[in-house]
Amino acid sequence: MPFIPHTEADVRDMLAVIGAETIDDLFDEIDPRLRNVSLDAIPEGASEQEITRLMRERAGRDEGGLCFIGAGAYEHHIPAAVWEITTRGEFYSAYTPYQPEASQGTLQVVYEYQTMMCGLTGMDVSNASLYDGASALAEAVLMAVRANRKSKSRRVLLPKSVHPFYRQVARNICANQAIDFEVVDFDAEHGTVDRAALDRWAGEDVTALVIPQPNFFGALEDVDALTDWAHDNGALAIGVVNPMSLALLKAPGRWGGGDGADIVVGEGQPLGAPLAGGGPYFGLLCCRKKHVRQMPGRVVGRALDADGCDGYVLTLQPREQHIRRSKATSNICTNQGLLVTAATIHMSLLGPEGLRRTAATCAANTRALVERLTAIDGVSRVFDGPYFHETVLRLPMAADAALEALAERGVFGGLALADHYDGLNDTVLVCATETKTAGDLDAYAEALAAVLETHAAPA
Amino acid sequence: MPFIPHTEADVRDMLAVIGAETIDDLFDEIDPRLRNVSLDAIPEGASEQEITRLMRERAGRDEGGLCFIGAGAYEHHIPAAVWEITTRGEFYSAYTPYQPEASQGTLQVVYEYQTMMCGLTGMDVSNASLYDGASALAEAVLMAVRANRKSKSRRVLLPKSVHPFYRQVARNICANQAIDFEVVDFDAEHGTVDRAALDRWAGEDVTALVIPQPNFFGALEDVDALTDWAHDNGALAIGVVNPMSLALLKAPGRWGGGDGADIVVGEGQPLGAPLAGGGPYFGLLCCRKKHVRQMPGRVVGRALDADGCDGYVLTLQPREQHIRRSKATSNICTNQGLLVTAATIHMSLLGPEGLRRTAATCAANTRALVERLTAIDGVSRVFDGPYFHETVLRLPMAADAALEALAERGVFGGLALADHYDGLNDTVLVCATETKTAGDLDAYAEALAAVLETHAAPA
Amino acid sequence: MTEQLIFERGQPGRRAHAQAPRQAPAVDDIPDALARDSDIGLPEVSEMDVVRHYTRLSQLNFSIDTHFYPLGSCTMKHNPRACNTLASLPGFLDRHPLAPASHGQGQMCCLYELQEILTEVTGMDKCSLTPMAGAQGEFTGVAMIKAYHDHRGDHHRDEILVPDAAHGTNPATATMCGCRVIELPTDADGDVDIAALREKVSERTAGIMLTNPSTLGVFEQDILEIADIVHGAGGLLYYDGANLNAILGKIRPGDMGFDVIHMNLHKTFSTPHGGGGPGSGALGVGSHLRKFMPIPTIGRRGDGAETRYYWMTEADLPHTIGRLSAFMGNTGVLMRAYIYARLLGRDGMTRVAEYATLNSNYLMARLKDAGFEVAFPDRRASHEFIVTLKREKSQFGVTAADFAKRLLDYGFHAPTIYFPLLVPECFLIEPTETESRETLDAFVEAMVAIREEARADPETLRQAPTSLPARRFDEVAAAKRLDLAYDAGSSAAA
Amino acid sequence: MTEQLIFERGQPGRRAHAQAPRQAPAVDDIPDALARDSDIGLPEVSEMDVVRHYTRLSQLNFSIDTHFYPLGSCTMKHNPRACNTLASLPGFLDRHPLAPASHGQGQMCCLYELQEILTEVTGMDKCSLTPMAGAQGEFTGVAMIKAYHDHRGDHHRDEILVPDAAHGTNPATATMCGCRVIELPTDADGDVDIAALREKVSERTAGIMLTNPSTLGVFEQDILEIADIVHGAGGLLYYDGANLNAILGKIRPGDMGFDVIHMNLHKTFSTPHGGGGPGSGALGVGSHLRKFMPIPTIGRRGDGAETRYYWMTEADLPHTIGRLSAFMGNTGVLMRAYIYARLLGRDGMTRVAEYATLNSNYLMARLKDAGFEVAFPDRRASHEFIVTLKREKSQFGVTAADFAKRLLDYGFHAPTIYFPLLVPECFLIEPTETESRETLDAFVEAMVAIREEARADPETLRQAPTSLPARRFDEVAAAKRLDLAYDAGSSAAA
Repeated sequence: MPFIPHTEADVRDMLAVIGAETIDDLFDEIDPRLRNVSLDAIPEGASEQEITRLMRERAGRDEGGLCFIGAGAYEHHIPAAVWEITTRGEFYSAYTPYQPEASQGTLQVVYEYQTMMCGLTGMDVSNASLYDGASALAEAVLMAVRANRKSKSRRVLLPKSVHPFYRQVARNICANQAIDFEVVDFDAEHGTVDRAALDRWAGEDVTALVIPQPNFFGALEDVDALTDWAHDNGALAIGVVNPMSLALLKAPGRWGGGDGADIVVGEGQPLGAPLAGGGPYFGLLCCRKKHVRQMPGRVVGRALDADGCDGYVLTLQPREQHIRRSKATSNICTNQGLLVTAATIHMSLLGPEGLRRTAATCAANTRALVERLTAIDGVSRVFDGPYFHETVLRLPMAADAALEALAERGVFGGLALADHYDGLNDTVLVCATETKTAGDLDAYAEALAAVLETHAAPA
Repeated sequence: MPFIPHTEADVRDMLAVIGAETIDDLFDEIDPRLRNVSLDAIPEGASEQEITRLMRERAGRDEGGLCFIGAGAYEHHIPAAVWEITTRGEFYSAYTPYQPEASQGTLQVVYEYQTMMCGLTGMDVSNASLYDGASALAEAVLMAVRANRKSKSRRVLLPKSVHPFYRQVARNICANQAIDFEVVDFDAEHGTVDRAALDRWAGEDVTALVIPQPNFFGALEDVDALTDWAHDNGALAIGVVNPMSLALLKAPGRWGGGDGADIVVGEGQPLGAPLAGGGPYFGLLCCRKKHVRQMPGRVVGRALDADGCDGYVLTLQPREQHIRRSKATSNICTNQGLLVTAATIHMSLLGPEGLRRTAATCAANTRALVERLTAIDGVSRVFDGPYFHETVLRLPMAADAALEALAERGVFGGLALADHYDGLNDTVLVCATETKTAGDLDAYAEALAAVLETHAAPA
Repeated sequence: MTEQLIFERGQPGRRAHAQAPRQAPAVDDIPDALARDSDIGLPEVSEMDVVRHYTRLSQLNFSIDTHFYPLGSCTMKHNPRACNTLASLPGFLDRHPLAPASHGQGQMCCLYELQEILTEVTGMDKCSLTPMAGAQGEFTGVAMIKAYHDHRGDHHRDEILVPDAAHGTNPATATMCGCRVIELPTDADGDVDIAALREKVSERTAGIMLTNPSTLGVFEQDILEIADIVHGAGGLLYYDGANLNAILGKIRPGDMGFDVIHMNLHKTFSTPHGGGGPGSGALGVGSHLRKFMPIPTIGRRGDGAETRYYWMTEADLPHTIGRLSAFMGNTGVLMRAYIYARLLGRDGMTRVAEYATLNSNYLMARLKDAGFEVAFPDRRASHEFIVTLKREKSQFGVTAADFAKRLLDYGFHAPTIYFPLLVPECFLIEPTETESRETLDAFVEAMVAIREEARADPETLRQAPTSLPARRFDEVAAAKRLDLAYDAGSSAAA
Repeated sequence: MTEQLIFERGQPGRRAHAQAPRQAPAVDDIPDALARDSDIGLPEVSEMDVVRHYTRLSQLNFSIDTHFYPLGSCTMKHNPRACNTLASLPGFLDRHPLAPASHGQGQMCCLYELQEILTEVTGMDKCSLTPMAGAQGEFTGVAMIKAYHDHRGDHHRDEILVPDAAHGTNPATATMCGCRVIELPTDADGDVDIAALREKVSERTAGIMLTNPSTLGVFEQDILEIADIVHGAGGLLYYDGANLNAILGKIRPGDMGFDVIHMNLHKTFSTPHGGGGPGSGALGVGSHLRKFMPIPTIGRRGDGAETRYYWMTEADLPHTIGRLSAFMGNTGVLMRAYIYARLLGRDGMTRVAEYATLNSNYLMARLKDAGFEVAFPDRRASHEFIVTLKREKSQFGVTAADFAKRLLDYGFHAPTIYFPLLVPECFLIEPTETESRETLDAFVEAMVAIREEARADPETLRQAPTSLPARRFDEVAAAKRLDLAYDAGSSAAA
């Protein structure tokens, strides 16, 4: 009976207090037809020792490999302090701070997180996080529809240069909300939003324009022009950003000639979350102050206590589902609290200079990788133009086969784009973060050269 | 400048307050000949990311292998909670509880540890731990010499069945204390103290007799008879025990017909300390109440505070070196605080039933291993008689060569005894703790059979 | 004890030097117009500043690891440390979600087996692990119900029945799925009003959202009849797994007639609540809903040494409602749930329901004996139960909130208060199976002592808490004068 | 806030079920006479009981991670978390000390490199890592000095010179090594009295034990002369590394003329103090002492890809003073020191001395400016310095202990008090290099505020601390009525 403290004497005495004969009697209101359950497919309980050994074996199977995949999840150094502190029981095993007096630790962390997010994005307000970057985009779309009262069309322009999974998630979550998602193609040369395709919507009723920066291809969009276009056409500008890139790139709050983006979302994973096979990560969402009451998710605010001391509380709860029920701004009630804690500690450890160095090293490493790889015959960049820390390369063979051969040599060479984009056969999206050494870059180049040579050799 | 918080402005302002021009000026009292240091052999500082990668590579090199070595350090399951709590900053980064009001956490842990040790050993008093089992034996010998005022000989009988490293350490630490260590041989059949060899000292002035249980060979000594012998001859009985074994074996406080052993020491490692290449472990030391003021090391006692509330303080400090200086009971001033914390949590998680099951599983696994191995032609037990969880096997080839060949097959087959005992060529001390499955035991047996077959095969 | 903000600790130029690359390479190919032209608003502090600050902040929290936390409907039970330690092995943490499945078989095997375990313990046909929280699990379930009807051409079915005692997420989710919410009343025993249900089902009924036991702490006695009524009308039943801990291994939602369910793994499977997340809302479906499952779900090919796990995509599930997260949901949370499930095993799961129910009924009996009024005195408690303090309010002028705050001073986290809304001055109390009898007894003693304080000096309660890092907050003022981020320039707090 | 004993939480039969083998195999071949026949006196508690109890206990401590901890001579500086995390990688933790060296090259490489780093930074000829604490390092050093003389036939050299300001371990160690302690007086500047030294050296002098800077917080100015005098008399110099942090990378003991040294890695190399240990007392020796080094020390053979590390034993060091621990000293501590050394690197080490000294001199200057009396106002502070509160004692009737206890209420751990014994009402204050200027300033403010309290109401200090988990203890009574273990039977505390 793992984790159950009851002794036989406890059970006997407790049943006597209840006035029941057996524990099974406590279920006697339930239809007997429901009370005959077999769980044969579930293994017997194991000791922690047994499970430890099992999990170590399985983790060992998944170890190794130099990872050059990005595409929305990035390998970064995470200081040891981050998770040693984050998993302290007081953070790890607490719940939503419903009783603020007994939860100032969690609440202050979130307030600090919100402040850091505002600093990074240049926006006025941040929420306490959403599930991940993709679902945050969906929430941003719904929020934009609520916030843009002048627009009646519920039309959202979604460039193809946005992460394909994000576009799918946005559509799936908004599926029953009568949102009219319109695709905007990208420019074949630069891999950024095709201005002509966008201009087809000029003058129409557009609720929002989604602006990725960097975009899925790693390329830098002309965010000033896109933001201005949105505002000129009565649309809200929704930025989708990689927070790590913001150390080098213009803050969304300063995009365009006006007050910047209206809503900014992004994947928080680069800020302290391990890759971990896909999650948990967290979605960041910031906005301008005038939209704050349309913002989904939890928010923490500063408050005064009965002694007049500063402290922190959940605020703006009337927007939330436990009060507004079917009229809530969203059904979301959790945030990704533990990830926010990690991110806050992570950002504190990096500080502005650490973040800048990390981002610059990512950019420099990717440039160095691209240089090495494009020096190989038949390998070239697909798009020109500036990029942050990933870009698309064309290979002289099927990308899937090349990646498989690379993986056998211990190199995860990137993401093949053929499945996600027509016309991008034989291309891979590659990324080299600050975790890569010059030797790692060489290893990739050598492995790729060998793979291409083998492929080119007559059978 | 890792870990230094000073900004340039800080340095400037602080020097101004001091009235110095540069930091180097602060060293101006020091002879200039001493101030010109080159540290070329030390690498440049590395980032945490770089060191993380390096250490992971090195740790990876040392991974793997089924370990059947015991000989004083034992692989046991350590619950995850043990070190997650032990390494909490408040335990990890605190120091000796000189200010008890600000150290009740550490102090109460030690008091609980002392209580558990008294419970396990059946002794009256425990100290707060010593460095390790071997040095604890040295301290026990010195303590016995102080405590046994009737004996003038400073003669300590040290059976050969005590761990050879413990015997070396005791001699080395007591080297300048004029202790007369006398070796007592073991019985070739049973591997336990040879009663005839011991009786040579009967009637002589003997200060103390060391009694290992189980002894180095894993064999069980006749502790009742040995304890009585000691007391009959005016000697103190110093037990050297494996605390894990005490779940099954008679508590030293109950050895013999009188009041039991006088001093008990042992290696605490089996109680929550990872193998870790040799340490840190901790030495336990318990004694009868009448000897408490001769006990070396720190001790925690219950005390009342100004409000009359219970709490805990370091006590009996007048014995210690920071007060008694050259007349102290020992020069020891640290205990192994963090290991004691781990052990206390570990013992709490196991409880009496968990400790009993673990010890019984160790014993059963070793018996099962011995059965499998002695079923192989030419492999036999060297000693008969009862044992706890290790024993000595004779192989039909040189043990060193066999162990090397086993290691190549991923099995660490035990410790070869030839280097430590004349006449024990071709023997290995083997141990199978509760961490071993039936499959592991089979793997050892198969590997050994294969090794012996290869050896026996004509070249 | 309070702690200044991290921003108030910093100094321009201060750094945690070990935590960034030693050099900053020049990146000179980013056009000026796109480059950062404003401060990066992060604190400038040393590594020790950070460790000390967040360690101290953590100590300001109540948590399971430090306090009894009987927060009704939240299942605040022991989070075994092994789940965290083992889910954090480097082989698992380093795996990129888009790395080849051939190099992730260790983790995928765990996830597949978790799907199988959850399927068995809920009596469903198949499970998917992608939903990232309970609310997303609800969304997924209702979206699948919609997809099911749409697939059959029943496009007009857009009404979701929801009991008035339901969690707020239920109606909010129904709305997000484009459905109208039809509220169902509760009868005097705390069960759904069957007559009202019969009246409200129709050919527009898409389905019903239920949690059983309900938020009132009682098991819905007519569940089989409810299933018949809804199914008879062509609707489907959705099970909100919020209260699954009450029946784990003892009663199965699939056997009750539910077509789709979600499970809050952070409750029933003890993954950490983490100060508000991450959660995980794993999904179970009946065979008729299988083809609508979200992706990615893990499939298995082959057997024995040939076993291979793979990600099911649109190719495998052409009718899928699609992807709801960028990658594989909260994988690390799922790993913790898997480890927990393996530690419990078959028997352990059944015991969760048994001992959670034992603790709940014992605590209810003790409080009743001590003179507190419980909401449904003639019913068995499930894993939780409701005390109403309306008598204390009228007698002493103290509210449930006052009681709750005073409990904090006694070293207990407060139960859930003012929910469900149906019961006035309500405490929803969930002790969970991992608390000992002594802790429950101490809680009763505290409740009795506080009532005595309420009688003798009600101001003690109204002023509570007095022994915590903060006193009661003016939340109304905070919501009016929103201060959601620290402004180094304007703040006088420094 | 106090916490009952773990023994008071238990119930017979309660268990943490996941933490032991599921079955208890029968072991029937242990003779009855040797078998356990009494209770195993461990608590019987659940896993959650344990987690909650020890988590709460931890919160009762002050620590570096939570408080400024300027405990003189203890070097309470930041313990980087990476050192713990990386030293705890499974490959390192699982290694049996007697496993073949061929399967431990990763760890042995780290330890060898640590020997090399320590050798360079101390200016010695060779290092050994086996001593398990500072006191054992001292013992090793003096034992080697004895071995050196004995090896030369100088058996009569049995006197060890020790300054009167030395740590108590120095004379205690000398005694353990069979030497007589000859105490040396201190002059008015805090340096060793050279005239007295000249007088006391003789053909019986085995050596001198010094720490430099001394415990008085000043650098021994005549160190080269002292070395000449002692060497001239045929004695050797032993360096106590307690205060190495003051000179790390800046001045080297080897250059000062020391023949043998120990280093407290838990101080200078930031391995955890752990509530009192484990420490580590790594040893450095001059070439003439090399052959006496303790075992095991790590050696290296070959180069490049052929490099192999091995354990040096008696075979390699026939004159060794031998083995002082069962295995390889506190290996895990050494791994932490290695990681720390690599993070610092060459420049980082020098900066340790520089900024530790800067902080110390700054804090001394600020306290002096604030009107406190420092022991050696005309000397530079080393990494620590002494304030004497004798004036406050005579003016206000409050002691250094009262000041110290009141500092706890202000959220600062107290400095070392009443040591060294030479200075009355003494505070030995060591801020370390990792504290920020703001923290030092806050400490000065607290000192000033407390002095003001002493003036206005000295009872405030005498009653302190009042805000901690405990008030002041009656330690005299505790030492008289020894209660060193909980007795479930007789205690009324339950």
